[in-house]
Amino acid sequence: MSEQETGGDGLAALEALPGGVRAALEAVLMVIDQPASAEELAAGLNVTVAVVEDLLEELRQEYSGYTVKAPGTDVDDSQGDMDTDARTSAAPRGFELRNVAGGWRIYSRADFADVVGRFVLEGQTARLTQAALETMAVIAYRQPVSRARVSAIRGVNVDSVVRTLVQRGLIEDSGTDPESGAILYRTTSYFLERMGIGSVAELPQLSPHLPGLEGIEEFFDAERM
Amino acid sequence: MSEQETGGDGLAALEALPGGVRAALEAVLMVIDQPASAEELAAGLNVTVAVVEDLLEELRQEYSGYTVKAPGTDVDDSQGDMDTDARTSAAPRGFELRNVAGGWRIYSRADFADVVGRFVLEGQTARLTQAALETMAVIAYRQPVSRARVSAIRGVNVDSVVRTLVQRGLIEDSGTDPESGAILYRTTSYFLERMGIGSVAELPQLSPHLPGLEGIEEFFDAERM
Amino acid sequence: MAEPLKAGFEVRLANFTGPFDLLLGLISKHKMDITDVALATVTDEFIKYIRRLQELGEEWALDEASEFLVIAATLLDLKAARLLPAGEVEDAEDIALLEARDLLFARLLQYKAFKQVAAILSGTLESEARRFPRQVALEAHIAAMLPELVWRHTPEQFAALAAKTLAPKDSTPEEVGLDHLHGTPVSVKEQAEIIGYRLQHGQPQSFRALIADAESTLVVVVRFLALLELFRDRVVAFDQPGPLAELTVRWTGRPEGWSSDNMSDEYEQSHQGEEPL
Repeated sequence: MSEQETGGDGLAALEALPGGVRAALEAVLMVIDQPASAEELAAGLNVTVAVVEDLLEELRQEYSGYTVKAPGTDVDDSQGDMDTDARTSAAPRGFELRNVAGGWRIYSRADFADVVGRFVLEGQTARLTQAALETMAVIAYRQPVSRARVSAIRGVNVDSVVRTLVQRGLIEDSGTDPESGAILYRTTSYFLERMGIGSVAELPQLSPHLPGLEGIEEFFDAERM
Repeated sequence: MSEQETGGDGLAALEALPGGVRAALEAVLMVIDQPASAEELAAGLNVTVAVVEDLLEELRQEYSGYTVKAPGTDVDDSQGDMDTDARTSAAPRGFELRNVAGGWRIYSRADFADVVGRFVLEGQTARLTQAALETMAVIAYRQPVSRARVSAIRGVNVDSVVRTLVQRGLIEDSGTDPESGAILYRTTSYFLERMGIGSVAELPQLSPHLPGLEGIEEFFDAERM
Repeated sequence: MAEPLKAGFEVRLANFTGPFDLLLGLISKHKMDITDVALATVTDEFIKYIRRLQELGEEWALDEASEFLVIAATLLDLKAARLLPAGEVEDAEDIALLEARDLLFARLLQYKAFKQVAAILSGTLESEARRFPRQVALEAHIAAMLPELVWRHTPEQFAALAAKTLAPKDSTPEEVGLDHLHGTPVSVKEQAEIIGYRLQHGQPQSFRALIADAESTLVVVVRFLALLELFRDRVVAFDQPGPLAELTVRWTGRPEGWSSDNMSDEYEQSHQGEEPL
């Protein structure tokens, strides 16, 4: 964000190409195979983060069918919205640009899942079992956490379920507990991607489901280990 | 191609979705890795080949910056077109739709090869990571093998590492598993070349390193899914 | 019901993923509030269910079954308390029972909360799975820009790496910490001598004090075993005012007539020929 505050050089060079920086950004989005942050994209394009952020938002809206003014002139959004509805660009595209797990990435639009699924078997993952889901939930909300603690909460041994979740890339080893030496687990950015959220802070609150049990964690920690 | 010559049903169902068949086609094109023929696309979308061919041409032109009318649905287009020319659709997008060797796929626009290349090369090293090497080893000795099996053996998700190895030309797709439908991978001749051997049969036997592991495959299979 | 049951305990449980799940299932079947003390009414069914599992299972996985048994035992306690005439909370046993009940409720409520968020996560994962990320192979003209790969492995090195990678990993590395058991020999006799010396040459001591300098859990365990041995040899006595209260150990043997050589040496014998304990 800092050293290229002017962004002038990069902008000038890219603006000369048909479609300008905006199209260059689209081109980069076509080849990434994992979410890329605005900072990474800005560095690659040699423009400021602010420029990239504006363009990303503009593309996101455009793909979703909101009419957006052409390139640099992203200002009049309020006005643009007025006469937008009936025009060509008002139909959403078949894909969308989303900010997930700390980065931007192109996805096919959920509406077309059935059709797309016929072509893309890859990456389609089997559904998680109930046991895996519950284990996943405990780890997501208590991370970093040992298998022993997850077991204590679920009341059953979770070893094999944890192994499956690791293989699926949804959780990972995050070091060992200094006291017990037990391996601690946390969720991965792939988990965030699969959930469509930016960070674990965006997970739904647990507290509404836990009436009057605010102190329960400490209670169990003391009791269990 | 044949039994759905009318294309009526498929059209009706997809037209009900925002963006219609055109957006559905875009959705598919945006996420497929292997180029797809018009026939395959038509079968997947359940419309006629003629419809798909028209739409493909339309999208191709639109991505390249020619203003094209929206599909059949373009109600208020006459009105929209007035102030359209200077707009977004007149500038080429950062991606293009190309028909290569009988199949269609979306690529980043060649104009931006420099900036895209710079972005991709950022952080790339000439060496394989330990994770990539280990994955390579499993594939070399267990080929043809699916990613799920490699994951099971390595105990971690290997999706992105496998992609890197494919990109590096060390492994390749060798068809799908008849039972699971999963893609199977095998080593390439480039790998043999780098190893300095003539065929995979010349890979050193594992037995001296691994006494008594004949049953290991079954072990992992049984233990996993 | 009697399908081939191979994959483990959870399969036998059919729809339940654990004891709390079963308990919640029974509670909702009876349309009861979790916090209702009448939890005791589901006890019979819970026990019945476990018994059925036991009958079904060829090899009843102790590890996983134990949680069911703990909960069943707690439920039985609660039921027993309900059958007795209601009265004032009087002794430690009543309090322990109340604590057990609260603990069970707390764990049950906590589990219920996680079950609820798991359902939310499941819904999110499912709706998100309808979007497919673009993740395509690099276009040839871009891939051509990648630097030439550095590959220095000889076939032999590569094979060694493959062998290491393919070697079966211990499925539960977390529980395998046995190395230190074999690494540090700790003898019951030795520890008995240490304890015996301290007790003969000092005041009665608490167990806590006796293990204060133990460098590992293993030493604590072995000192405890040593105390049991000493107790059997009638040279020490224990004082403990109540369950889990401080345990005080005093020397009751004759002042000098004891040595660890006279100790019944069951431990040392049973471990002869093996690694030192």
